[in-house]
Amino acid sequence: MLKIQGLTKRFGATLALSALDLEMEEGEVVGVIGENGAGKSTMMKLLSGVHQPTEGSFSWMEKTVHYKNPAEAMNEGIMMVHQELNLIPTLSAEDNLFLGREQTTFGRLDRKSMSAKAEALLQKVGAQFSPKTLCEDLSIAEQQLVEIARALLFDAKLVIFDEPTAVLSQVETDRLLDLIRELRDQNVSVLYVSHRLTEVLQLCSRIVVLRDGVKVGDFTPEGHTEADLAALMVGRDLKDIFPPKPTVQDQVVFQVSGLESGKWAKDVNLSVRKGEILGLAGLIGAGRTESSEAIVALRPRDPSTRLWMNDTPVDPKNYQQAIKQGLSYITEDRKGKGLVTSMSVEDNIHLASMDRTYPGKTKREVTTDWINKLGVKVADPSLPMTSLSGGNQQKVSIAKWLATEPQLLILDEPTRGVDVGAKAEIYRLIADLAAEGLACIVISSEIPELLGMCHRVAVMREGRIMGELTGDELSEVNVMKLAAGVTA
Amino acid sequence: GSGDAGAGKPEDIKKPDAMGGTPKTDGTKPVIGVSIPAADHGWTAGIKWWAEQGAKEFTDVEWVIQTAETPQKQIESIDAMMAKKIDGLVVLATESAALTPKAEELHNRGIFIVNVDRGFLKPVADIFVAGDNKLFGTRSADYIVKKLNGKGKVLILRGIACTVDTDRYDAAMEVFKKTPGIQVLDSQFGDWNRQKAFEKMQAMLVKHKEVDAIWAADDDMALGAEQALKEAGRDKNIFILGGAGMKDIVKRIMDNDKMFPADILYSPAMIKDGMKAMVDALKAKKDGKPIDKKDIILPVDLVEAGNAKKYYFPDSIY
Amino acid sequence: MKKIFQTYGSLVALVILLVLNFMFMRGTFFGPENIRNIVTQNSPTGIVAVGMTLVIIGGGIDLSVGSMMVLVATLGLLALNKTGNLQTGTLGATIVTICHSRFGWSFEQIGTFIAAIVTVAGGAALGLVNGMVITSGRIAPFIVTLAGLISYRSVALALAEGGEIRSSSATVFSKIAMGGVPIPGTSNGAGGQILIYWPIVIMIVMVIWGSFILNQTKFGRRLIAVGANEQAALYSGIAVHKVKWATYSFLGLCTGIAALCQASKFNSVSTSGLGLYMELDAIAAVVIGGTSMRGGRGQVWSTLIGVLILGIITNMLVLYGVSVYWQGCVKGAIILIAVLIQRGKTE
Amino acid sequence: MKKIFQTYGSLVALVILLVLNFMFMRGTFFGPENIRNIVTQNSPTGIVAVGMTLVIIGGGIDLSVGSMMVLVATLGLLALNKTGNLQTGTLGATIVTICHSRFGWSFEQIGTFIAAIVTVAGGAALGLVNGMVITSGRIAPFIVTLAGLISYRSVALALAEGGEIRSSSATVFSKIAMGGVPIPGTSNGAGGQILIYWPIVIMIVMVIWGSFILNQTKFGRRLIAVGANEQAALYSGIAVHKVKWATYSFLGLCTGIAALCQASKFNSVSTSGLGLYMELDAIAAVVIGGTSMRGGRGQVWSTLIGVLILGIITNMLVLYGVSVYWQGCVKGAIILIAVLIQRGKTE
Ligand SMILES: Nc1ncnc2c1ncn2[C@@H]1O[C@H](COP(=O)(O)OP(=O)(O)OP(=O)(O)O)[C@@H](O)[C@H]1O
Ligand SMILES: Nc1ncnc2c1ncn2[C@@H]1O[C@H](COP(=O)(O)OP(=O)(O)OP(=O)(O)O)[C@@H](O)[C@H]1O
Ligand SMILES: [Mg+2]
Ligand SMILES: [Mg+2]
Repeated sequence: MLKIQGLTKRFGATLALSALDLEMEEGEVVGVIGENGAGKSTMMKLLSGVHQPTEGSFSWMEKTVHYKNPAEAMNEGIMMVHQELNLIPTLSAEDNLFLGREQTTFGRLDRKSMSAKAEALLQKVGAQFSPKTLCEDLSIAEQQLVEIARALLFDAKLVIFDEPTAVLSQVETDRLLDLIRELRDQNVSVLYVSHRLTEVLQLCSRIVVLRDGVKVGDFTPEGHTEADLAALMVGRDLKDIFPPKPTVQDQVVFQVSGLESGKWAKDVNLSVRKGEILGLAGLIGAGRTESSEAIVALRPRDPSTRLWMNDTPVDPKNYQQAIKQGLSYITEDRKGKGLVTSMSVEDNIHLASMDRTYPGKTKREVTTDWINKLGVKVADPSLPMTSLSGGNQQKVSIAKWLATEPQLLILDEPTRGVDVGAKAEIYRLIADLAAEGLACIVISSEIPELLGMCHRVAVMREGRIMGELTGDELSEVNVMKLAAGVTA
Repeated sequence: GSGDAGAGKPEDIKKPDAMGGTPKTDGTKPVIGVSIPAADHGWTAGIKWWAEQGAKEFTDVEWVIQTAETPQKQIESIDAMMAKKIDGLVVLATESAALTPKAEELHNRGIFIVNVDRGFLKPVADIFVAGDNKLFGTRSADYIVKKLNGKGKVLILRGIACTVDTDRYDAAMEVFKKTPGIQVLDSQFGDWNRQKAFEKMQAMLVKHKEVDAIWAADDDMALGAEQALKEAGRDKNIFILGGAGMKDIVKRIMDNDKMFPADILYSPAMIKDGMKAMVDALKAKKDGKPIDKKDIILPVDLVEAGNAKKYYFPDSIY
Repeated sequence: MKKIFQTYGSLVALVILLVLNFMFMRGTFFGPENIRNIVTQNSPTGIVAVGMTLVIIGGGIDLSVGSMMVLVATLGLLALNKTGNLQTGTLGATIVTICHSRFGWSFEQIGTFIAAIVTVAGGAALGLVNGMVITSGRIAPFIVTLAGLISYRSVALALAEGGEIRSSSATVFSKIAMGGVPIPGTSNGAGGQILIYWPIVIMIVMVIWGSFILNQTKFGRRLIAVGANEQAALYSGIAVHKVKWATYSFLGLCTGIAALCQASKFNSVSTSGLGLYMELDAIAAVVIGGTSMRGGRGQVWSTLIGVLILGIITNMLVLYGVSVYWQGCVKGAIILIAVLIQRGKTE
Repeated sequence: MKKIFQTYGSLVALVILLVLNFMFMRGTFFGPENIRNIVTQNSPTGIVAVGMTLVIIGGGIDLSVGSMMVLVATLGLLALNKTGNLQTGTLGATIVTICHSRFGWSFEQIGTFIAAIVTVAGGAALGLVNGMVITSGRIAPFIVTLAGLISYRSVALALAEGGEIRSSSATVFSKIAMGGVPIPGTSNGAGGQILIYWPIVIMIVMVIWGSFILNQTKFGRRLIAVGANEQAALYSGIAVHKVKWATYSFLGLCTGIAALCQASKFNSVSTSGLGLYMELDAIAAVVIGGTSMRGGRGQVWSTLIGVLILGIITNMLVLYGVSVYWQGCVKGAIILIAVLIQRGKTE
């Protein structure tokens, strides 16, 4: 079906993909893994006509093809779900599904027939919302479901998924994996990119590993473990992914009681001690993001809400005040809200703490300190953020907030879209920070990482805290029960 | 242009029309619209000011004064005046051809029209207060030729390409071309604007080292030209002829300023003349006398030191 | 509630204006002729604003419409005036003569027809040029059309050698703007019925057409996509360039039609005055109608309301006798208030 | 190579223009007086464009600068003319009298001083108003400042009754624009040396100040962040509103300074003509300089080059004797070419 020969792509000086050879049969599901910046997305974008190869070529259905744009690839049955969301916020879910491939009768949109198809398809991927909802009113996860449905809309022969599950919770992920198996049974080929190695092992009939643009492995999953894959990706052995949990001190750093914010936070009570890592679990749409934003005054909260920092009542009116009082929040939307990608690494690190002065140190020295402390891999701090991989970008956002000298750090999905190697580093970093006395709240949709990292896990559902788990109670089953609202 | 032809049986102006206008019974004042170009440079600002003076002076009438940047806007404001049920219209057209169809429409409804300065293409005005921009051009060029004794180099500052400008410019050029000793070195648009005229004149002065006279299409630009001459240190042995009778210029003519030996009168007070004609017509009608519909020819006089005093209005804004 | 304001905000603003007029002006404002006049005067702006709505929804802007208008109107009138004067023996002359003798068309009719074609097609062509420079030069639309704003009028000036071009057609050409459908039961001053002039009819047709394009066709979906997120549109297999070409070209077409109406109404073209500030009026109308300058969101019908609001304001300022000096101030304030109302920012 | 073009593209365009002039015009163009003229004429635009650069980098735009200019200049001159005429016994009169007797300032000097303060502070205040309406009304800058464009001039017209305001100061006030630093070794026609007028000096100071703000201060970083990604700026704890207020206010300040230069130069203000189209010139200069209309990226010094390019074009059109009718066309084309060069799109 698909035969790739010597496919190479350069972006200026970067060699993103180097002489890749690969063959794929009908109905095969091939997993592609690799570190951030290994060239996975580049490879997929070449196949789907977004980029054109610098060298090499590939043939599709027995004929060599050179796609100039995505439209040409689509016409020949190659569909791609991109890593970044690519929906039109001002159009409804169903309009987005059919975008570029609208059905018309006599030049007029055939809404009825499109609606019917959209409804069926969205149900199939497990969407709970109406197809008429505007995409801007959907959560990130819901939007991802629309993206997935879009790839399934027409009879594609090859479907490329680039990290489709990064923003999905367990339930939705499982449903997607089932869908992909269904596709396989219909003889559709699938390329599947993910940082979640468990999924890859479960799903794929073959696994390809990329490192620095070069294929370093191509094998069937039998007899391989996650640790093997990780080692192969990173090029060295990863021992314990999770560092030992630091000791919690007595001092309660942060406390909130009766947090109310619209329909997204209802009577939320939380407290974190010095050196403690509190996990916040929940299904997608549980209101964890909104609660956090309400705490730091990025979103209005009800005046009845009461907050304490170190037993002193505080009431930040805006984010600037909250920051001064030692609160900080790292957003889940790194690209959209977290970083100014066109600015340099250095500027981004200082962006939230420009009022701070560092006697006896230059700005550049401070920057270098942070880069060393967090292990950001960047040649020159004056390079723009766009030249960094996802994991390194995340480290920069953490540095940005550490530079404000916070007492409480809220991390929203800190490992989303980050490769295993970088994940391990981020876990270690959070543990180190806690050990230094920082109070942390970690929001994550990956339950294992909460279990591995946190002293305590609070579970949210529909804007409420359903319960808190510590010690022996910390298990995937218990978290899921609370998150799903199973009371028994 | 001719303002009037056959349209003037007294019944015609026996108002009101089918716009549903109530006849003005005794005691209520007639409503008269005054439609003029927007004050986008000194002269048009002068028009506006004189219109207000007229409104203050002729109190027997309720005046509705409106300005407009473009023919389109002028028609809009005339239509709005119609909704206000005006009994007559004094109009100085932004562009005469463009306003002709609208004037014709009003005329057909029997609205009494006084057309000021720029004549319509069809005989639809009842009274025409005629300006003559071609004469403006001819007179000013004639003066320059005479003053230079038929020999010299001239720079030209035009306004914005529109009929007023082309009329003045073409007429002046005709005179200059007829005189072999006169050399027109260059001509540029100064947009009726002092700043723009200044900039264009600076550039022209760099290019042309010997200049004897400057012809400017109006006094605003003449002042811009003067500024450029001063800054270049070339304000000797040269004179500027502008036009329109701006008070500063007239004053300097009175004071025997070498830079401004003369000016061509084209006074914005003409709008007040038009309003007066309208008032007289209304009065005649009320008294049952025949209306004097003779066109008024506006003076396009040459202002010189000798007669300047007559044309000096220190209180005018222009 | 907020949603309603956002969707129908411009309508609310319009209704408030109308109610104000009803309370203070009654018959003077609401006379059929005054209403007709407001609509007629603003129909060229309306026609241009339909195209402008699509361009702005597509994430662009066009500052060149006013200058484009004067250029294509000039071309149209030159063609009209030429028709009677063609050198015998040339192809054009032959065609004209054939039309004349075979179909019994008068030279004036043929000229008017040719002028209409030249003006409208010229607009579409210039619009296409704008679109192509924007896409292939990858220059911001603001700059490309700013260059157009400066250039197009200059070409018109050069063609007309300054000043003004008058149409050589005595009656036929002006019928385009001055003919129309009579409204039953009304009477104008000159003994006939009040006409709904063709430009009004054309504007309504264009609004319906524009709305249809935007809401009922593939092209409309794609346009919204391009305006909201150009990259996503590209990834969805949309030929972004072509969508832009078509949109600017459509705006050019609208501009051409509006130019024809204007030239016909004045039976002449003033190269310095025609279309001046048209771009600002059209853009203001689009925004007052609630279309976002950021692209991806908007409606054509609400632009029509924006046009009417602007027209009514101008009319009101005259009716209420606001001093001409202060009119600009009042107008600016009302524009802001209208935009605020349509945002539903009533908290 | 491409990088160089992108960074220094505007400089390349400028050099090309200069070389062209050198080849064809030599002394005429390169005479110290012509160069000085070009720079002087464009210094008000340059001063405004410095502020406009910051506003555009911050993701905004301001169409109101031309009208704001005429308004604050009018206010300044009114204040100047009033100073001599104050009613005795009022506070103002007392202060003026004290300054007069204690410091030996002439009434003319005091008036000039007051006029300068009023004009510049007025500009900053109006800019702040723009900024506050934009942020608290959450209305697109294009619309808010369009309303300003319409309103501000209207207020000036009303204050001056549509005409011109002449300064009552015979010599002192005009020194602001007509005084300056003599260039050694030159001579003007009147026997003195050619002066580098104060507006040129002020423009250079403003460019340096603007560059400093943009590149060397916290505020500059924040401004770039706001322009590049407003959400991210908000989520980084930047007080986005305040950044915008400061930026529009700074532009207002620049506009006030430019207004002062203009009013002083002509020792009068023509309310109908001053500042007309200033917004388009300033924006064009910013973009030709290579600052992106999308915000988050740009330089102040390259805007200065944009201003010079525009000024040189206008000057060249006269020197080369380009037909007056075609000048607009040539200017439009050169703007496009300059933008293309600075994009490095020479492939
Ligand atoms: N448009 C581009 N311009 C320049 N460099 C690019 C571009 N796209 C990708 N790169 C570079 O190419 C390399 C491979 O990037 P790619 O996006 O393919 O990585 P990836 O394997 O998908 O990583 P991730 O897991 O973070 O998604 C990286 O160094 C990246 O910075
Ligand atoms: N601007 C908004 N308008 C309407 N609904 C919103 C908006 N923002 C969020 N919501 C809704 O609020 C709920 C909670 O949002 P969100 O999905 O961010 O929660 P979360 O628990 O943070 O989930 P995640 O796992 O994605 O972090 C969802 O139902 C979402 O659709
Ligand atoms: Mg990727
Ligand atoms: Mg969330």
